[in-house]
Amino acid sequence: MSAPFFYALVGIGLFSLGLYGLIVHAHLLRKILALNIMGSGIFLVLVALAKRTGEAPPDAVPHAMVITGVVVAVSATALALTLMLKLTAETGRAELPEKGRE
Amino acid sequence: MTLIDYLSAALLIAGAIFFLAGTLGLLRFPDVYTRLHALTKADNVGLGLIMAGLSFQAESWAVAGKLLLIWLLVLLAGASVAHLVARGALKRGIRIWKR
Amino acid sequence: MQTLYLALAVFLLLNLGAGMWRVLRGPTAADRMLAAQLFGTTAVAVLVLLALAMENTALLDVALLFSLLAAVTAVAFVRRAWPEQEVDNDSD
Amino acid sequence: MEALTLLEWGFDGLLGLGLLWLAWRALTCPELFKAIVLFIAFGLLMALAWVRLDAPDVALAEAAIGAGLTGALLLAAFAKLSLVTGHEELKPARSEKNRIRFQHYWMPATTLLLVTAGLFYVILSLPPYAAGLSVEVASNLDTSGVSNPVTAVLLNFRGYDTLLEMVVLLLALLGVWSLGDTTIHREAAPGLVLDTLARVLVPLLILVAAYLLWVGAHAPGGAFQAGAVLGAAGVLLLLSSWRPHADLIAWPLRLMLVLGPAIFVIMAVLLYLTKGQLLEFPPAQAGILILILEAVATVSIGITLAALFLGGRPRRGKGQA
Repeated sequence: MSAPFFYALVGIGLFSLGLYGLIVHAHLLRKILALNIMGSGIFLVLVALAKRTGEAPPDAVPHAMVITGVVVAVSATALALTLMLKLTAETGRAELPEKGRE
Repeated sequence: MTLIDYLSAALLIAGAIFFLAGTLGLLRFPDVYTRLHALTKADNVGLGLIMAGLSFQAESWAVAGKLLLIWLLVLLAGASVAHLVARGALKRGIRIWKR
Repeated sequence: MQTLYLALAVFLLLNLGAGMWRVLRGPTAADRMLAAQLFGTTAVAVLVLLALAMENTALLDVALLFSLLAAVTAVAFVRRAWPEQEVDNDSD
Repeated sequence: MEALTLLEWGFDGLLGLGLLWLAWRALTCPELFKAIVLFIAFGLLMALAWVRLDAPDVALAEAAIGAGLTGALLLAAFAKLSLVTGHEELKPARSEKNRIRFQHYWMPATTLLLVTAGLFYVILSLPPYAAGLSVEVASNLDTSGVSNPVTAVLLNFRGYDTLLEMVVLLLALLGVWSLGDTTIHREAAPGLVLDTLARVLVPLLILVAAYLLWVGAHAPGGAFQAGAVLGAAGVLLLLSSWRPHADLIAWPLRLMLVLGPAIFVIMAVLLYLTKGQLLEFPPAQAGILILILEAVATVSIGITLAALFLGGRPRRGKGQA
């Protein structure tokens, strides 16, 4: 196994950890962190697999995609945080309302 | 290895030792105020030594200048943050450690 | 020299791992934040070592950004997440 | 094995495991504040990973956003949350509630383990060598007007991506603004130290943003990185109790926000009318056109990111947040 594949596997691990956190946590701030970790995992897979070019410089297209992705992720995080604060101000809890669970 | 190489290797290793000292301080010191030393003293000296060691290997003056600039900026950030944190901690009544 | 650079980078990374203990232990929020601040300094050192080890001076710009922005998160902590209790002068 | 490769493996291994460990702790530790600090440290390590993967452009973006924006955003949101919920967030989550929910954990955990195993299999069955689009990028680089392949892809070959991305940023800000005005919160005076720090750092940050914009044509850097640095400068100013003058908020702010996407759209339409293709730059003028686009985009991105940090529509007149 070479370094790109190692990092790609780490990326998959991060993605799964993030998805798990997204599912099991009720607190919205924790869900936002989990989403960001998922995103980082995906970025890591993309950039790691772009390095499979041998001695040549890595593929620039995934790099460009990840740069846009990083900026989109931070703006989405800001929007999500504002939504969370709004919800908390309305309901007093930073959790989504649950139905059908005792 | 030339003489310059030995010199910068010595500086780099000394820098790493300072980083180790900083981490030890962060782990072992008893309160926030003493732990600030790790942030403002040990690690900044460590970084300075590493920068000095690397400057000898730099291919151009521009690179050496950038290394110096980075070090100065870290010093500025470290000093400011240490001051802000220490003042904030005092205001919030975090106790100073006494033996 | 490259071997030395990388060896030191690995050593600093281990250092960083040890410092993580302080983030986990606290006890105060300031302790955790200070530890994170210290990681910034260590990351700068690792980056400059990597820049010379990988012979890519563009990496110095990454270290430059880290050093410029090292204070921002800590300032956000001191100013926002660590609210001052008594003072009130909304300067508008 | 050679000492150098062994050390490289040691570094990569430590970094990878460190990333996984930090993510794990950030998602499982009971205290929210600790989770945020761990996530900030995670961002630092991500930048190191990009460096190791030969992606200095991504590393620059991650460094600027991770160190300058994400941490500040999360900490500010955490503070506002503690105000509403009465500092409950500082305490560890109630263990009783956790116990009740524990029975719900194993299902997602097993499913995800299976998904992870499947993804591992997929990754490991990929061919070890794949050039992707790097050959096409390299062969068309001469006509792109820049010599940094990442900038060529972002601004020329896939310029529409960047155009849509600017629109996404603007939409996110519109979303934040539509949720209400900025809340007034009392803030202590910045004090001499913070004031001096901001006065030294903000001009330097603007200078470095301009530098990144300029070198982006031939070396790692570009509009996104420069915009993120500008955004971080804005965050630092906002944290030092600086607020834009009321006259600036009315329309100059809004003009600056839409200028980036607007110039992009205008250029796309003009090029479509003259060349028959959206954002197909004539090779001779591509360099200067890209620089203009990038300069405007940088300012718009920076101001949008700083406005996002404000977390609400800025009020006009007195008593702005």
